[in-house]
Amino acid sequence: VKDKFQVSWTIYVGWMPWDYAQQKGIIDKWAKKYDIEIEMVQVNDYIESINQYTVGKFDACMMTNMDALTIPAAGGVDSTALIMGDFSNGNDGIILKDKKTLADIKGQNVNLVELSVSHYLLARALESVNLSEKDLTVVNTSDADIVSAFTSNDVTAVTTWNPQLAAITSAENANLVFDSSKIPGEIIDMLVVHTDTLNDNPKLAKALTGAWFEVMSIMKKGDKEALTFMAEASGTDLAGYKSQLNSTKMFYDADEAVKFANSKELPATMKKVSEFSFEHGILGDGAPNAEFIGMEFPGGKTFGDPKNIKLRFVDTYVKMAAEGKL
Amino acid sequence: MKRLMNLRPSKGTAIFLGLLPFLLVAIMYLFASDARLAENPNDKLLPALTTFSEAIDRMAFTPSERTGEILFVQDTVSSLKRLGFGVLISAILALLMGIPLGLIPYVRNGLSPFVAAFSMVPPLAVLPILFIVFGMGEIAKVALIVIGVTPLIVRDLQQRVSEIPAEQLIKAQTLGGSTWTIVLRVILPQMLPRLFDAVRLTLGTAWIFLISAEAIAATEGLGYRIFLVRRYMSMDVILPYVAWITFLAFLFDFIIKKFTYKMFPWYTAGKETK
Amino acid sequence: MKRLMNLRPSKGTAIFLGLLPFLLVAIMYLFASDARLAENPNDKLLPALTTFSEAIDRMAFTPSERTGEILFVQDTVSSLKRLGFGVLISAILALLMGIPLGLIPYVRNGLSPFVAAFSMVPPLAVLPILFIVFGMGEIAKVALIVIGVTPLIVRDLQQRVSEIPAEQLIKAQTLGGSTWTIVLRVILPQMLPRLFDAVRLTLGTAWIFLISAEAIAATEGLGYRIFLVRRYMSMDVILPYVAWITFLAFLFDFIIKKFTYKMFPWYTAGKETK
Amino acid sequence: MSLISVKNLYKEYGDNVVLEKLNLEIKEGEFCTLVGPSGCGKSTFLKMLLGQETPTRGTFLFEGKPFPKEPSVERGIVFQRYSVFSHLNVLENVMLGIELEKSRFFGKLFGAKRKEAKKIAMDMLESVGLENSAYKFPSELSGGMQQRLSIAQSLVKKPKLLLLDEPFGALDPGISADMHTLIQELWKKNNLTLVMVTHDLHEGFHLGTRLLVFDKIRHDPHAPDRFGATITYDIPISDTSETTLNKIDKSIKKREKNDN
Amino acid sequence: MSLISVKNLYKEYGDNVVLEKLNLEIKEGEFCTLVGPSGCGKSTFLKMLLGQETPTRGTFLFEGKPFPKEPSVERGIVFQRYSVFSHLNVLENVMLGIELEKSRFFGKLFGAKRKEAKKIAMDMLESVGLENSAYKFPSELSGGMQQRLSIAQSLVKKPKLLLLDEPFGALDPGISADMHTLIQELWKKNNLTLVMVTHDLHEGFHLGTRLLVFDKIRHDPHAPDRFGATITYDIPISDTSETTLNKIDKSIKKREKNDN
Ligand SMILES: Nc1ncnc2c1ncn2[C@@H]1O[C@H](COP(=O)(O)OP(=O)(O)OP(=O)(O)O)[C@@H](O)[C@H]1O
Ligand SMILES: Nc1ncnc2c1ncn2[C@@H]1O[C@H](COP(=O)(O)OP(=O)(O)OP(=O)(O)O)[C@@H](O)[C@H]1O
Ligand SMILES: [Mg+2]
Ligand SMILES: [Mg+2]
Repeated sequence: VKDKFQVSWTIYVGWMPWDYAQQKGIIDKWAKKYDIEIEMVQVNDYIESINQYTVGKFDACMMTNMDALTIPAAGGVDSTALIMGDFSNGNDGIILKDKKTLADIKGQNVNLVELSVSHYLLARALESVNLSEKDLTVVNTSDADIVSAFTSNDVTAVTTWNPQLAAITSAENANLVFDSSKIPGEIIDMLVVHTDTLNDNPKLAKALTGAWFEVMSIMKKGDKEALTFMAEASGTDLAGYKSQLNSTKMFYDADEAVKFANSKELPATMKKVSEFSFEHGILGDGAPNAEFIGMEFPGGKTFGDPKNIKLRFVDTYVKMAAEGKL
Repeated sequence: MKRLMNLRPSKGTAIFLGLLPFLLVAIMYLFASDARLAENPNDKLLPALTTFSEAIDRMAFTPSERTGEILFVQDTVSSLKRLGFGVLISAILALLMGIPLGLIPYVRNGLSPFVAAFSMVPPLAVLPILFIVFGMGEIAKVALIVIGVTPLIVRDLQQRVSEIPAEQLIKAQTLGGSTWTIVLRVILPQMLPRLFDAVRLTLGTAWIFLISAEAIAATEGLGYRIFLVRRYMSMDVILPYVAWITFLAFLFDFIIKKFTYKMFPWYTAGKETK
Repeated sequence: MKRLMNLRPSKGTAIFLGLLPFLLVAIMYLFASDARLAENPNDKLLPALTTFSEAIDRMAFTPSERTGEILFVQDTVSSLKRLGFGVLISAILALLMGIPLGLIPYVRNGLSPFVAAFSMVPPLAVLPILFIVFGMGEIAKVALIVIGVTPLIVRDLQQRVSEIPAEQLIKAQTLGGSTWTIVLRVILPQMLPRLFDAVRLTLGTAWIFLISAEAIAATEGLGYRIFLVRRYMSMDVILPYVAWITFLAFLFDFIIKKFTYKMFPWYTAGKETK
Repeated sequence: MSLISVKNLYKEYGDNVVLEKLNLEIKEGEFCTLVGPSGCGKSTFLKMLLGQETPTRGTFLFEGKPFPKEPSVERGIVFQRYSVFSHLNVLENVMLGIELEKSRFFGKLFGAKRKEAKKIAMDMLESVGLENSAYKFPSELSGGMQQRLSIAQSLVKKPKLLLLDEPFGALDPGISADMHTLIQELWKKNNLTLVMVTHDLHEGFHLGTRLLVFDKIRHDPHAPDRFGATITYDIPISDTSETTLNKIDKSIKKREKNDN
Repeated sequence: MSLISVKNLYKEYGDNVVLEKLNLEIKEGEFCTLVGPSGCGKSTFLKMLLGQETPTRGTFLFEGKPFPKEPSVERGIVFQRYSVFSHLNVLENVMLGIELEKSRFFGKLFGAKRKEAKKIAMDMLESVGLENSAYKFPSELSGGMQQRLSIAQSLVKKPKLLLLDEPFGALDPGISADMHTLIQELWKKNNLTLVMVTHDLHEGFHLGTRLLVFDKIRHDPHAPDRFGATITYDIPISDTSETTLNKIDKSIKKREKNDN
């Protein structure tokens, strides 16, 4: 049992509310209520943030469902997805230069962050046109440089997320040929906590969940000041931030979040993700098959090896928020 | 007709010649920018001068709505603090290691291969370990600079110490110096100006590491800002920041050089001047 | 009792002392790794030796299932090609610029301030412009190394050329040399060994830029692999790669040094040896 | 006709008058030694003879024509140090002068031409006594041998005028005596015109055919740079006696003490 | 009792025998000059006197006790160059010797003690004629002045034995004459024991009270390193004549030619 916690976050449209909550004292308010201290640490490098969580530097961390599986869970760190705050509904996309349809991607070099959700999105997109990764070449490109990379003549196809996606789409010869709204609910942005820490300190979960939905209610009202604050922190303006929100399905109400956590699509999605990860060799070197890492869902459902459960999805605290018990 | 190598421009010509390439680059920029903007008025790669002045006004003269601070000032102060601490710690560590490494055979034999090997490790490749050891706060950023820069300075100082003529060291011993007092009165004072030179020459590397560190974990700083707006390709912010960094680097180089000349007149007396 | 500075270890002691810190680090690693693995057997930060050997076997001795190639060899070859081309081009450019800058007053006055300013620009901050100019392929990676390293070598060579005693240049003129033949017969041959030295000393910087370039966009290479596997924190791959890079850097340093001594016996004769 | 004629020559650096009202005629075949207190402008005068510096005012003719404004093959030079090329061996150092002239583009000869140049250079090395060190690098030579090499380098160009700026100043006394013999032999054999600056008055007295003493005749204690040096003694060596030597010696020493 | 006694001393570097069967007694107050062909081991012998090197075999006593194995304050040294500290001015260079002794931890004196040290140093500077340059840095001094400074530095420690290794080898001839006068004055005034290596036989003959010549007596042309040098002449200067000088001169020159 401890009373000081560190949570790392990264600049991304669905996670900016955390910065607002921190800066405006909402986190502190909720932490005080439960008699603990919570520090939100901004880490610019998304992977570094997860890595540091995985090695135990942070108690909780923001990451996508796929990264939660392949980094902490595959690294043997038992983790729990405490809040699923949103899913990408167009926030990730594939852009071709000049060409107009997804099938034209065949034979091209595709610049993207390898082994990330972009890679997953590409794989899902290729399935839809009966192509596979063998039909093209993936070029690992850092997310920070992908916008400028697109301006280079060598680059004809990219897969990326927002805000880079929007910056690239604004170019004249850029055509968005596929985006995550075609696979809704598969790229989920979550708050992940070490399972041990969570079990020992339910207060932490309560405080974080409470703070999160307080900000959600502010955003739901479309509070201009709050949105401007988040926009500026992410390096853009109100209009830019709003357009990013438009392609993000935020669960402003706790009810929605509870529903999503209990949906039967969630295990199906995680199965796909697990298979993709296994095929790309990122489930861990010892993984004999895609079921190697077990996952647990609300209501006791599981996927994969039940003796090796490393990733848990819970609705306990979101439900408390929905019921106003926090 | 004189040989080309014997022709010397007059003072006025020299100044004009010195400015010429800067002017050419500026003109080239304006043309390229115009051409791109004519094709696509929203092009972000080479913004027009007016776009720059707007961005500069926003960053350097208007307080941020979010924090009420002037971002540009805040970024500069944070970065310079990190750079300053990093370089200071590196310099002190380098003195503490370089002098024994150069002077004392036992230390040299024991540590020299290790320092040489260590200086070849690319720090950017072992970032996760560094962040584990130093945390994600200010210390980590300073530490990255220290780890990147210290081995360079140490090796330079070690080399310089071992170049001190044996005659001087023997003379100092016949004057009654112990190893300690010889370090204090003979070696250290001769190494100080060399240290300043070494710091000056590694400042470029220090900047690279500072920018890298800020791109990974920071909430303000020159490197952070560039990293942040790079995702939107806001060249109207990036280019002035780059110009500012270049200017600062130039300034420090100049100040340290002047300071060294001023503080250690005997040091420059021994150097070739032309 | 002799002064510490006069004590010299025997040859055996010296070798032992030299190995000691490496041993200590290895032992420290083993303990730390053991401790972490005892807590979480899947911990990836400090893998056990067996995990390393598995990873090395997978990377260096088993052909990749996807491409049928040995990844480690492929990565090394790609990186060394880039590094080699980058350094080669830098060296040639530096010779072409450094000699006129040091020798010809008109060139010095015209370009010296520009080169000095240019050398202060952090290349990583102006990547977008580099991408436009050099594309995203191999050329861009080589170009990043060239841009990062050339100014350093140019400034060094310029300095060295201007340190050639005026007496030599005058003597050469009285022997009937033109500016061109003096460059060819007097300056260039004296600058070649210095060039090798400068290349050697900037190799560390070249590696940093290579790794950065490969982190930005690549499909193979040592830097690429490190950044790719960082996504799932495979320290069992990263650490051997880092060790390998360190070893290569060490090796090149050594080879270039030996080569310079061998090729230019007169060069080292003038230097202090101790 | 004189090889060099100097009339009413001034040399100033900004406000610093180094040489003033210099008048001098040097005929072909003369061996002039040049002494004077430190800083009086001896090297500056040599630089003007070489074309490295130009006079501020006055007539300054070489073979009746204005002095070439930059160093050229007619005038050879031997400095106190640094005038041999450390990256070339002894033979190559001497061959360089031939190669630079014969190969305008590469500055390097090949094949038969190279062989020929090598022969000339070897002969020259023999005449300065370096034939056994032809394949050594300068760093392997003693100071005296380096100076011999520098002389050989210059002589291979058969200059009309050979200038020497304290050529033996950095040598051990025993060795410089040998060098004196050598330079006198070479002067006679090659029919050279020589101008040699020296710090050592005895050297000036015993070498050469003519002694030139540079010194200030006017001196403003409050502005030491206001007046320049000029020629205070210009005597054929045959005329010299111990008393003259002592007189000159005293006047030079006095000036050097004052200046410190 | 002798200050230094050497009996049957050998010095070898690996297979290279540098000195062999050396026997020598030096009494307090002597002024020995040491000459010999280049590379015969003069500097090596001086290094042993200094404690920088140790003999391979033989008896080697200082005041009847074994020689200290590292440099110490009893034995001062003046090298040909590099033995003054370029970062200290002239006065500080001389004060350093006092400060290092009196301040065991900081090597620096403050307040009254510093004033006292300064006075001693100033007196010393006066006796070598540098009182007017006390606040100059060594780089501003001529070669001769630097050597005077180096001597002053050593003398302030009042060493029992002062060693000089070609102290005037790099100076202009005129200046080295002045230095000869100085060193003789200092020797007499301070009651020093002096051992001075020199390249210049004349210098060896006219300074000092005793001349030591080092040379090889056995020579194997196929293995030049096989035999070492020893003392071939050991004569009080009063005994010397021009003929002795010429004889020694010839023998040294011959050896140096052979070795090249
Ligand atoms: N390039 C220059 N610019 C300004 N002043 C100069 C320059 N070269 C020489 N001088 C000045 O001219 C004067 C004469 O210098 P020069 O070197 O000719 O003396 P010198 O007689 O050769 O002395 P030394 O015997 O010490 O070699 C000195 O006062 C020197 O400061
Ligand atoms: N540290 C050393 N290791 C091996 N050999 C050495 C060392 N020091 C000197 N020698 C050898 O000892 C011999 C004598 O050298 P030393 O310097 O004493 O000669 P020297 O008489 O002083 O000559 P010089 O007149 O040129 O100064 C030389 O053959 C030299 O190569
Ligand atoms: Mg001069
Ligand atoms: Mg010697």
